[in-house]
Amino acid sequence: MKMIVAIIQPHRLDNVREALSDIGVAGLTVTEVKGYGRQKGHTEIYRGAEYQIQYIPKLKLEIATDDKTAEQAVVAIRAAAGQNKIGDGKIFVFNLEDAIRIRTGESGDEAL
Amino acid sequence: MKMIVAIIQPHRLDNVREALSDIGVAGLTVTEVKGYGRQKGHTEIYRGAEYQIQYIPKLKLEIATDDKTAEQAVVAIRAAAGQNKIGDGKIFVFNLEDAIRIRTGESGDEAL
Amino acid sequence: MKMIVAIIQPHRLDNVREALSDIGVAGLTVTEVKGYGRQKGHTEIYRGAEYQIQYIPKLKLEIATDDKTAEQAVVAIRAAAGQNKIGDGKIFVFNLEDAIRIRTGESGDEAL
Amino acid sequence: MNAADTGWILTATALVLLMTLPGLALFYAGLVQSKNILSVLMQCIAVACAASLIWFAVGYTLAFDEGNGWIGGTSKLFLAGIDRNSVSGTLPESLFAMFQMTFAIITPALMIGAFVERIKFGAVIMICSLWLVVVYAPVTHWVWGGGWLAERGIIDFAGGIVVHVTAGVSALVIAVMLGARKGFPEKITPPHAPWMVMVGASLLWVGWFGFNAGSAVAADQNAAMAMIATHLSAATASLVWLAIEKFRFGKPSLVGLVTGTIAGLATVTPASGTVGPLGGVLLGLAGGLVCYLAVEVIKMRMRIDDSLDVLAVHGVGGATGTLLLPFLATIGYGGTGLAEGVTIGNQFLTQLIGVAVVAFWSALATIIIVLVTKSMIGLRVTNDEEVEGLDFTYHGETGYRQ
Amino acid sequence: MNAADTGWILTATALVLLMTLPGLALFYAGLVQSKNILSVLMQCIAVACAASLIWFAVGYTLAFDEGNGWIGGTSKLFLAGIDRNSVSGTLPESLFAMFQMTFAIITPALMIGAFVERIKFGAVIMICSLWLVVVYAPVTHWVWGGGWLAERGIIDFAGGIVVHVTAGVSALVIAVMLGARKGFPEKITPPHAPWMVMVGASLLWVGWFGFNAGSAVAADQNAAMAMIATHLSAATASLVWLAIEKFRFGKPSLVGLVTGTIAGLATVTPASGTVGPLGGVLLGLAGGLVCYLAVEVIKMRMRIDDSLDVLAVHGVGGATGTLLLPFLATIGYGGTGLAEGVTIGNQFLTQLIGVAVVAFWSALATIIIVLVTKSMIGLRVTNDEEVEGLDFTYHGETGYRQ
Amino acid sequence: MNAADTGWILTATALVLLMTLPGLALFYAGLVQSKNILSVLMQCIAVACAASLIWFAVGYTLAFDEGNGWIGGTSKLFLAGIDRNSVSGTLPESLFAMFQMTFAIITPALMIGAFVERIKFGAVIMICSLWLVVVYAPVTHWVWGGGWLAERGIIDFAGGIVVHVTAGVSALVIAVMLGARKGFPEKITPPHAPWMVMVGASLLWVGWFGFNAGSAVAADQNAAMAMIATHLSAATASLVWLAIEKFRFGKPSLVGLVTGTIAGLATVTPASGTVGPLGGVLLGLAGGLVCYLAVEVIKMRMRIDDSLDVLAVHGVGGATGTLLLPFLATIGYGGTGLAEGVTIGNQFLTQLIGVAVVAFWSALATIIIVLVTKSMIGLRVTNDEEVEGLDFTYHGETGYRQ
Ligand SMILES: Nc1ncnc2c1ncn2[C@@H]1O[C@H](COP(=O)(O)OP(=O)(O)O)[C@@H](O)[C@H]1O
Ligand SMILES: Nc1ncnc2c1ncn2[C@@H]1O[C@H](COP(=O)(O)OP(=O)(O)O)[C@@H](O)[C@H]1O
Ligand SMILES: Nc1ncnc2c1ncn2[C@@H]1O[C@H](COP(=O)(O)OP(=O)(O)O)[C@@H](O)[C@H]1O
Repeated sequence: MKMIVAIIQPHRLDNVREALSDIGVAGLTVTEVKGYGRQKGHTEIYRGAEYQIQYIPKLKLEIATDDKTAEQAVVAIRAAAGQNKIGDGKIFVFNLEDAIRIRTGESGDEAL
Repeated sequence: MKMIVAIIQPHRLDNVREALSDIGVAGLTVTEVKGYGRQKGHTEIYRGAEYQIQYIPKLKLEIATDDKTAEQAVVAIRAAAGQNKIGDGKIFVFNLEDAIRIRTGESGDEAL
Repeated sequence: MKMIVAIIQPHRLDNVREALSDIGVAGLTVTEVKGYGRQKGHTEIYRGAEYQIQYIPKLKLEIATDDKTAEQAVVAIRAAAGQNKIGDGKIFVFNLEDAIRIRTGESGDEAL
Repeated sequence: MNAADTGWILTATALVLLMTLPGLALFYAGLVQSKNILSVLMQCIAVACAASLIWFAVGYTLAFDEGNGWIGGTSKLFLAGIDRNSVSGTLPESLFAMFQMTFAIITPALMIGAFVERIKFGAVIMICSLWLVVVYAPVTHWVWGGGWLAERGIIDFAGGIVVHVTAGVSALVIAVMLGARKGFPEKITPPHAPWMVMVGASLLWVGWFGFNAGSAVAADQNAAMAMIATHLSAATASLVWLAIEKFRFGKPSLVGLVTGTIAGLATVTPASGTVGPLGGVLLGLAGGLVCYLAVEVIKMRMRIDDSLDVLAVHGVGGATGTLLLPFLATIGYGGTGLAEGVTIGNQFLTQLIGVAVVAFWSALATIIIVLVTKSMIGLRVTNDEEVEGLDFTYHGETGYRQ
Repeated sequence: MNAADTGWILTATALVLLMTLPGLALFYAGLVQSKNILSVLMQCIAVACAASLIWFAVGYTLAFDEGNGWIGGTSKLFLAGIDRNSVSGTLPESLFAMFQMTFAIITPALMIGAFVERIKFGAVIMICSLWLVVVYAPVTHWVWGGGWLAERGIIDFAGGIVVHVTAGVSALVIAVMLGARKGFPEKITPPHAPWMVMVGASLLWVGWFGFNAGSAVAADQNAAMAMIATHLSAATASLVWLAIEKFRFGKPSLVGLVTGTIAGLATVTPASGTVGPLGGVLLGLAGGLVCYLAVEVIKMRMRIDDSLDVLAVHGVGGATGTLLLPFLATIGYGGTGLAEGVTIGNQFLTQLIGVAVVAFWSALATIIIVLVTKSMIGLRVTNDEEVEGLDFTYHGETGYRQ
Repeated sequence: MNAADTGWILTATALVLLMTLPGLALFYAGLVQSKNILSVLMQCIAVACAASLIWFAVGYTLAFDEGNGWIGGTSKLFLAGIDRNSVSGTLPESLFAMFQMTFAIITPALMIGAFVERIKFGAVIMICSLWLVVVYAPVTHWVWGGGWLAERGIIDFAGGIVVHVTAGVSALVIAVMLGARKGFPEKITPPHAPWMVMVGASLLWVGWFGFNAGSAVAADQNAAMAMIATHLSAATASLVWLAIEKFRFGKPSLVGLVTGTIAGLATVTPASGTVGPLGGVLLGLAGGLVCYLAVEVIKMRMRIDDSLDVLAVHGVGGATGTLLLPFLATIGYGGTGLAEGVTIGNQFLTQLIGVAVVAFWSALATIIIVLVTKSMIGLRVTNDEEVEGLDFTYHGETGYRQ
């Protein structure tokens, strides 16, 4: 199994989620994060003073899938999250050794 | 070493933590996340209009353990977090290549 | 590639980020987390009653790097985050199978 | 000049300002998404400032200077001629102008609720400024400035027509011309801070004592009766809303209850000088029910994105009170009854004409104002700006940084 | 009728409403967990609305209509007979009834602090409604309505007995019968928003000027003296609390300081018409110390979950002021002294009887009210509801969505 | 004694307390980082309490008891001799002392803005307490207590010199002696809650009606004129700030607009008894511009960390109004003009002397106060404490726990 971690622009969340359900990915976990990268943060001005906001709000999605779905998922996320702007984000893929559904104790692919 | 990632219902946190210390797991990291899965989110009604809240507050626990403790930990978490309700959550197990305690520089199992 | 996950004291963030850019690590993702470990949480007193705050605010940094940079990064983080106090935090290293830059589709090291 | 009346109206003026700043601002800000909280607060306070200067420059004279039946004169432009000895009734005229200024502040600010989260900041200022001159000032003259409706004997003690019907109708027009928020109605997100909505509503409630009891422009039994009628209407309408939600959904909500509060306050406003305590309770009953239905009809049935229900709560409430007043003037104790020789029927007709003509004029003038604004600076923010939120895109700020 | 007095009491009425909405509501809401913030705000405003209608229907007449020593008459049910010419002292009677209504609003609302985070919403409304009729109205009659305690010459200027002792004692009774919050005392979580507690306390402080100085029912030197005594007591008690925390824990807390503020305000309330500035300071000293100890005793020693310390701060404070008043009436300048021929001893005895009998009656009646409520709709939410939080389980809303 | 005046000043007193609690406290708290919100609220309310007791003990007598040209007498220590019959003008003296107490509360509290986020709590209390006795009380005597500046015919209706120049100048001195916040200016973090800043500013605006119109110590045309001039100045300065930001940065900010509001209010304060509506507008224009520039100069050019711009907004605003007043006394309608036979030149000179001498004395005395405090308890928190935040390190609390 794989764990796909995607850092995306907050307002692309619904797009991505729909794209994922289209390929049959039912669940995911979302975390509010702040990102630092190529994209320059914006500046805010208070009483004439400039403040550089370097950390940009992003959403981190964690999606556990079986091996074959993983690739589709990556493609789907890219398509749904991409606006071809700096700051669109990144996708990271990890090997997931095991998954257990707490309620039933099912493990492996059935747990997803 | 393993990194165990558990998505649980927020109010089960204390149960789980106690269950873990019983098996000698001292540390963990908690993140507030929002989950999307089988469990249908609730609806809220404002001025007669229904709002579907699809993302449900969950807690994500990250627990680094040595290989042998890992299995007990998974069992312990299941027992402590499970209420046999949809939405109880999931446990994910990753391989952890290395761990370092910043303060001392110890690495590997001693770092946990 | 490696994914380095560091749990640090919130006020060390800028130090760490500078240390990382010095070794050419451009991007990272920050998450506000709460930690439980050796460090005892503080107590707060309201109207004479003591409240034990067990979960301590920490920051979790996720940094994807290529294999060779990874080691320097760990060293840099330790140096920048360490105050040799309990609670300084921990660094976890994972194997990262793949990384994709959403905007361009580049993958592997170029995506970082 | 009467010092006791002066003291009370100085106080009432502070209370009515409190209604807008921060009362109404918080009431509205809590109902939007967190990414737009500052834009709503900004719109409220900027409109308040602009309205103050416009009232000083032209509003007061157009509304209260002697003129013809349709519009006041211009002898008091920039409050010309008002010195320390000028009086209006038992008050220094400077105080009367100031008290009325706080009404001229809150009325356009009320409209903001209809177009939040998607309108250009500049458009808000331009629309509200023009509106104050073209709609509010003349209508105030008609009803309170000795104009044709005053002549006809219309009763609008504290502004059911002048404030709530004008703002409510115009708000709806603007909402329609501007278009709904992205994703309306399915994908709208719920109020980001119900607690803030309640705080705003509470301050509106307290401030409304200055609004209604202050409209007696004296510290007397009429002010006292207005206060108790106002309070009982607010309490009743709140409980009506609570009961409806309890029976329909099982869970009475805080946002629902305080929406009822505002409905009750808007409904009693025109009648608060005419009815007694029992009349206040009955108005609260009526206002709570009618406004609840109005929200249903406008948002659910007609699917118009009058985002924070300005017409449904304020406009409909104000109209309801205005039209019911003839029937309640003699109910229970403490009412004033109607003027010598005026039948309930006559009075009702007058009230009806007032509501209808004012609603018509508000709608017509607002259409023109919006068209002009649109052609000059445009109305709506871009899709990206709406998605990112107006706080940063229009004001360069972040609402919460904890 | 006196216009100046009328103007001041119109103002005072607005200030006392501000104490509850949003003052007390915020003070309490900031002290609970974030998952219960809306439920507390909802309980405060819903009780305020219900109390208003009950006061209109039966409360006022039972408290202030002529009756016997124990209860008022019924000739003013639904404020019957109160028209625009009715006066009460130098005020329009409608205003007196309205001013008193704001007291009838805050008193039951004070009790909410004792049973937050675990009580059914319906039970709050039912208990507070019955309580207003069975406890508050009669006691008000005894003390302010010409009842037996008034006959006996008791002194309770603004409600140390009528408001604080009744609410404090009854609150404790309810807390005991309801049971403690899950995990009390070890696992209770700290206040979720100390800043909100401070804002609520500040508004209570400002509003208390209307409460105490308004109780002079005139714009005169007694109102003025009441205001300064009230203010100095609040300031002193705040610093007492600060000092205690500084010496005991090293860190003076904001929640602690403002708790002292409320203790000082509750303590001076009954005496604010009798003492001068120095008396106010001394009452603040006493109130700060005694209430601090009371919190210790009730929460730590007796382990009773009077969650937000209603008895310890309000009840004990009000009683302390009531009992100290005879001794402070002539201290320093500005005090009124005691009535012709009344010794400190006599007065103290009267005060003591008042506190004791009222406390007894409040406890007894509340026990019955709670038993009735329990049998009819139950008191306590389920364990799961308590864990999930009342905001969503009872009101279907979320407090913060940022 | 005049009941109408008494009623209005009772109200005005409540309004001025509202300015500090919670107005100013929220205004400042929203501007700091979230880890310091409670420390700012705590400093404001603790200073308010301490100032109240000091005013009661020594402040009032030193300021208003008959004395020489430089300082008042001591016959009214602890308000000795003030009983229920004492009057001051048309007010009970107890009320006058109480009204003035609220000024003695807000003035030192204003200074807090200059040294937030890095000063020891004890130092705040000590500095503000000494300052009240050494700077505020004497200067009040000079200007309002019949002292040498009063003799010279200085005009400072509501405290441009007494309140704003003293607080502004002293605040800067303290900021300089304390040193800048860690990372100033590059790495300072932006206001954590602009919405809270706006709420605070709104309450300051409303309360300022009590501050300026209350300074007429009567419910008359002068109070009325002061209120409208005050309001128009606030509205104008707000729009000036909005316009500047719009043209300079493209995005007008909420924090900017409300900073303009406060600048306008501070500027009109000394002149609010002298000018008419037009004068208010002109003062708002001047105040908005001058204060905006002052922020630039002090923060950007001089790089002094007067953190929340106390001197730039309050001190400079108050001085501007004080110096412009002679020129505006006869502009438009409603002004009082200058005293018989006083030329604009003379008056300006008097005003200038007042500002200069008071600024000098404030600076000098503050330097000594700060040195004393530093030697006794130290000024600045440790680096670690500053990094962790004062809420927990000094008060053991957490501001937000959602
Ligand atoms: N090396 C990295 N490790 C972890 N997260 C990263 C890394 N680089 C970028 N990110 C995350 O991806 C987000 C987008 O990256 P950025 O460089 O800004 O844009 P892009 O990837 O489109 O060039 C960043 O805000 C950050 O959260
Ligand atoms: N495929 C997945 N990848 C990542 N997280 C998931 C996935 N499926 C479920 N989750 C997380 O687990 C939580 C519980 O899953 P859910 O399907 O709701 O209940 P259950 O697992 O008991 O059937 C979800 O809220 C989500 O946070
Ligand atoms: N076994 C673990 N798994 C996951 N996170 C941990 C673990 N142990 C510690 N942590 C995280 O590291 C932080 C610091 O660890 P702690 O034991 O407090 O200090 P130190 O590592 O310096 O001894 C903790 O707050 C927690 O967030």
